[in-house]
Amino acid sequence: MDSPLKIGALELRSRLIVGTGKYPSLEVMQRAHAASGTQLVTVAIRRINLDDRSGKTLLDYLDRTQYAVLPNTAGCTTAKDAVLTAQLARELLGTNLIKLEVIGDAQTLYPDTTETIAAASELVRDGFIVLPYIVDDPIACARLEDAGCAAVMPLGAPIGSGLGLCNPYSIAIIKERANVPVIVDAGVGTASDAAIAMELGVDAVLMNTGIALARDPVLMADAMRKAVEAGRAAYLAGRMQKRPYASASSPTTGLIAPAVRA
Amino acid sequence: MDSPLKIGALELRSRLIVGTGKYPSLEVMQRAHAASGTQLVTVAIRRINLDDRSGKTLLDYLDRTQYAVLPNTAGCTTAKDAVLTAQLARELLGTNLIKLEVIGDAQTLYPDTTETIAAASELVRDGFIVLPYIVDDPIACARLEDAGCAAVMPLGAPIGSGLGLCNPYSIAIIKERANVPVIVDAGVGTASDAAIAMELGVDAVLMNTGIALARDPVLMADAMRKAVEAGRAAYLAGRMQKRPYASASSPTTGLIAPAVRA
Amino acid sequence: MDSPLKIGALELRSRLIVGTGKYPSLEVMQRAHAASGTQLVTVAIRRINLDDRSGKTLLDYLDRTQYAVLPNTAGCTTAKDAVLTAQLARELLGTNLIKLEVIGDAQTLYPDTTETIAAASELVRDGFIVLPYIVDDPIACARLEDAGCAAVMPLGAPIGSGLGLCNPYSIAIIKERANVPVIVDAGVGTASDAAIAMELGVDAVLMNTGIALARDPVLMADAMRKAVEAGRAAYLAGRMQKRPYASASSPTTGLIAPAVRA
Amino acid sequence: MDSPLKIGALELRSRLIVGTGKYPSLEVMQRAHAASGTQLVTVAIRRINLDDRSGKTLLDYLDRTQYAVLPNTAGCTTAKDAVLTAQLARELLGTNLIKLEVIGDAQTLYPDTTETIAAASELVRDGFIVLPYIVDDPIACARLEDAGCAAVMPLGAPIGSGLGLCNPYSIAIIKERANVPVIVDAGVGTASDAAIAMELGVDAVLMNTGIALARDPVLMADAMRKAVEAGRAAYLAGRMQKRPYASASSPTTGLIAPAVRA
Amino acid sequence: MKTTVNGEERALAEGATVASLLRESGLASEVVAIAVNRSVVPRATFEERALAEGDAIEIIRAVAGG
Amino acid sequence: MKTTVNGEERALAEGATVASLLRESGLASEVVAIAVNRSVVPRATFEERALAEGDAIEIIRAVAGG
Amino acid sequence: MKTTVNGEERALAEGATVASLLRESGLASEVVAIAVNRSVVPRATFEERALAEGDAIEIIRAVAGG
Amino acid sequence: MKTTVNGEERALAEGATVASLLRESGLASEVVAIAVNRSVVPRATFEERALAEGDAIEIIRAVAGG
Repeated sequence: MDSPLKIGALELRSRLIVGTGKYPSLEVMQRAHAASGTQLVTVAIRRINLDDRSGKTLLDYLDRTQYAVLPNTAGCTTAKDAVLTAQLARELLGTNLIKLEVIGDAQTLYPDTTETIAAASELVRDGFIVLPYIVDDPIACARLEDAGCAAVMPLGAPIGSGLGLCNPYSIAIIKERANVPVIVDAGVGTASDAAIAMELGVDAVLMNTGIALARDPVLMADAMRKAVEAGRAAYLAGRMQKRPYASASSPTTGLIAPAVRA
Repeated sequence: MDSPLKIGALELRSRLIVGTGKYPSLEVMQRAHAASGTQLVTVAIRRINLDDRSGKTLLDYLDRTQYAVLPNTAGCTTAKDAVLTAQLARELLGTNLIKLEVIGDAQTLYPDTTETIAAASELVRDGFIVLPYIVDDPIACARLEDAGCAAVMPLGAPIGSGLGLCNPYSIAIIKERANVPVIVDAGVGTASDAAIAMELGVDAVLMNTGIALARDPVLMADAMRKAVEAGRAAYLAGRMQKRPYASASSPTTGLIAPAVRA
Repeated sequence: MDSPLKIGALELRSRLIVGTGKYPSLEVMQRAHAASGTQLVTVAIRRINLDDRSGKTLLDYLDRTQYAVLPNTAGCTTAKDAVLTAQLARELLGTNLIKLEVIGDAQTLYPDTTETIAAASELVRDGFIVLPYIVDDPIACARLEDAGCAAVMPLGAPIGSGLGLCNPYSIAIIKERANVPVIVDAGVGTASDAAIAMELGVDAVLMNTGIALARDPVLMADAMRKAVEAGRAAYLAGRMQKRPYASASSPTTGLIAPAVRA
Repeated sequence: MDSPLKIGALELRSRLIVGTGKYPSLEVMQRAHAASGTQLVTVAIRRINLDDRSGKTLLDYLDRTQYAVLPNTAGCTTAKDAVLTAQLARELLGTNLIKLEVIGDAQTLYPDTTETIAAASELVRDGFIVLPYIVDDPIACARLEDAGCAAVMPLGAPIGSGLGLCNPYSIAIIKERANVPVIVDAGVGTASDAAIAMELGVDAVLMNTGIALARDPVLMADAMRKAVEAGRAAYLAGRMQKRPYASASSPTTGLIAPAVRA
Repeated sequence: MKTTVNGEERALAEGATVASLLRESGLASEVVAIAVNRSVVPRATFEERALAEGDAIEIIRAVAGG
Repeated sequence: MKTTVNGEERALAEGATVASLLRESGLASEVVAIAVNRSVVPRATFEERALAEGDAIEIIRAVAGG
Repeated sequence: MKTTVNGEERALAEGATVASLLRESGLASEVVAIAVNRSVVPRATFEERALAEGDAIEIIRAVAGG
Repeated sequence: MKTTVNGEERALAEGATVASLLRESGLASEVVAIAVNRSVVPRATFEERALAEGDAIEIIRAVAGG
């Protein structure tokens, strides 16, 4: 039996972390969350619209007895803003978990390494359990670990691109060298992408668009759950060695007498 | 709900077909079969060893009420020998299912296309339900379909190599053009390989070494079951479009006021 | 110094074989041929249009003192038609070289293995030097070698697709096992595709669309010439071993004293 | 005709920058440099060994009328040490060119982004023409460009690994967004790796181990020269569009009458 | 007095508090978090936390995101 | 009389049948299939199927394979 | 007499030969190759090679191709 | 007086200069660069640049590297 993934006080049996964005409806989101088997979902923090009196809000669709909430600092471009956003999230949601995102560029949504490290240090000092989104750079990940982050979350590909793991090699190096959990964040577009990530030995996968923008998000959530479990099991089972040549699955002796060529 | 895979009279809910070779023991094989959820397992046909009075045989470890048996013609190098082996298998096992293998070369174990087509035609005439192992060649697959085969089974990579799908492109073309089920046979080394195959839309995956030679075959069988289900579900769910650029999962407006740069 | 490639009586210093189809104009083709450094160019055989009295023909743009001509049987779907087309080509062009193509399917243009082997045997008996276009199947290539072909020409990807080598692994196996020259035919879309093919050790590359449909065919022909030479040289030079880890290019000792951290 | 690559006062017609490390001998290095056609070679800066009175030194093997010298700060782990090393190099070699390397980790030799940016800013202020080695991160590259670097040099793979471009996608994004030359530094193991890099549109490739540790470094240097030229030409020529399906290179009409099937 | 709420000017009565602002905005205090001049105001102190001329007030909530 | 069983020479008594061969080989008929001179002998006919001088007999069973 | 040339019906005068057909078609013999009823006619024999009622004649040339 | 040269202790005569150190080390000034206490000494000033008790001297050259 696999051991649960520990992040701060959380003990997660599901190694799939999912978002709440871009779903056709909050009802579909709710069913997709159930199908995914996730225990941790991300939310964003935004100004309330004072003119909009719409009744139900996102939190009405999140059963917090079932799902822990992971607020993010998406959209922030400086350490200062990310820190304030995290503090507001903590006050709002009563959690010290934070998915730290400090974006360096609005088009690629790649993180700004220097600002992310600065924000991480300050948030750790302030008592947060920090899960930073970061480029797939072993050094940046090591610096974030040194800063006291509870995990590192290198990107597999740009947010929302669905390109899969563009560089499995760098993710493997990061995992090999990390002393905190490694969570692949962003890039997963289909089930095999998630399986490939888990087979590298990473501890979990975080995704949003890959599920939310599938033609059938609920079915894709089920696919992602199975893919994460499959990749994890394959990693633990220890795959066969690759061989450059064929090797028969059936005995090579005891064949019937060959027909005599005319 | 996915419809079952129909091959001849069989209706398979599991899209994973597994072998019986190379396991550390028949007991492990039996547990791996159970973990895989398979409903169809392959066996080979060989001369009995007249000097060996060993008690239990392979069939004692196959509950045929649970698993349909798919005999193969592994090791045959001519249509004639493959046909006789198939006829012996039918008499022995009381099934007209046959996994047709006519090997062209003992080192690569690639099939001989011409001999395979000749054997398939004769076996179809003789009332067999023929599942031929074949190279990943859309024309060879079309000829086998014309010959009346119940499915085509292009190789993903050499038997026992565990290299995964060396050419997903050719498998996709084969599936797109086939009017019979397409089963990827050989090459799967780990869970993501199976998921990738199923995401291409193929109807099933057949494997042996990938499970039998894993460090923990039973756990790998579980991984393969989940991976095949995950890949199938992802195919049915319809994956998101890949994007060359990032696309935010969180709203891009409503951010808090940025800190004033000192 | 590399030895020339021998095919029948030909001794080719250039390992790039190019087509004559799809160019914006025959003048551009002529300049592209010169830029490519090729010594062997393919032509097709078609019925003459009795109503068309256009003056210059393809052959007016091929200096046969500079380029040997390799007629093809493109479009043929049976051994019979391919054989007659080859015989007409020989009579027309005074060469016993033939690029044998027997197409199995008009959409994929994949070859029909069984018909190709049959045609090859007959053409060899009839005194032709046969260069067959074939699927990337080591067994089909071995059968064609047994039939007496002067080379085998496995496809890298479908004709005109520009997808590059979809399965470098199968090409490598074919080269490793062949006793005649191996020429990658079809699929090359850009220079690196040609370099990758040559680095596998194959003896030459045949291409048409990759040059003819480039925005600047003459410049691309130059690129292909260099890429084929580069790939060949790299193969002969013996590449470095890949390493999972970094290895410094500069000395790791003799560094200046590190700054004292404040 | 391609325009030369301008870096500071340099105008380079060759887009291949090579190192001086790891060669079997300085004589072989000298011949490899000539074969590579390079105009810019890197050297390292180290303490002189006071006990060693060996006669000839590296610089005796570099004809500086033919090759510009690019000193590096290899081995430095802090901005401070990199800056001092650069200043010593400038005094020694009379050049304000510097290949900035600030290593984050001795095993992966990945750069430390934060320290590299700090060192770059100081060196630019001090009048250097700074070419920083950096991770394949568009944001880090943008920050270095903002700091006034003359080019950015993202890694293709770890130094000395020969793994090729592990993430062509990130290199493409970096090139698309950069306003200074982009030079792929590290990772090239064979000719096609260099061609692939240049086809992405990058301005040059820097390599050392791929040439120095080839079985025949001089021949590999020739291969690399041709590969860089081939990739550049292919980029400028504009490759054909990839097609999912085949497209005939020969006319599809005017075929001879098909043989009548018996 | 003049203040800024979520980036827009807003005139508040003298003596306004965070709690009074929420009430007049029709917002339940448990679905929002508040920062005044970039420091977070604990929910427990909404009633007593007085607002002053020129205060920059942020009222945020949780929304769908990844 | 001389026969070949699974590729090895085997002398059988006159009047030997497939069934007698199996009995003397200690093989249960339901775990094997038989071909004589490359044609399959249906299990139902093992008793009556006589063997003759020079017959090439194959006795096969199912084994582990992929 | 009726013949087929490149798949189209063509009436030729009695005594027509491959050479006469080429002349009346305005084709130089060295730029084409000829098959009659699926066998190749050597160029050297174009003059003497008589054509007959019902002959299927193919006249081909080299064109651009890959 | 005590100094450190390339990390090793080295006793130098009073009045030693960078130039004298190079001479006694048998080094030609044009193949090296020098830093004293982490600041670079221009080659033109080697003669007049006096060394002092406790100076940390780096003498570097170019070597093969990538």
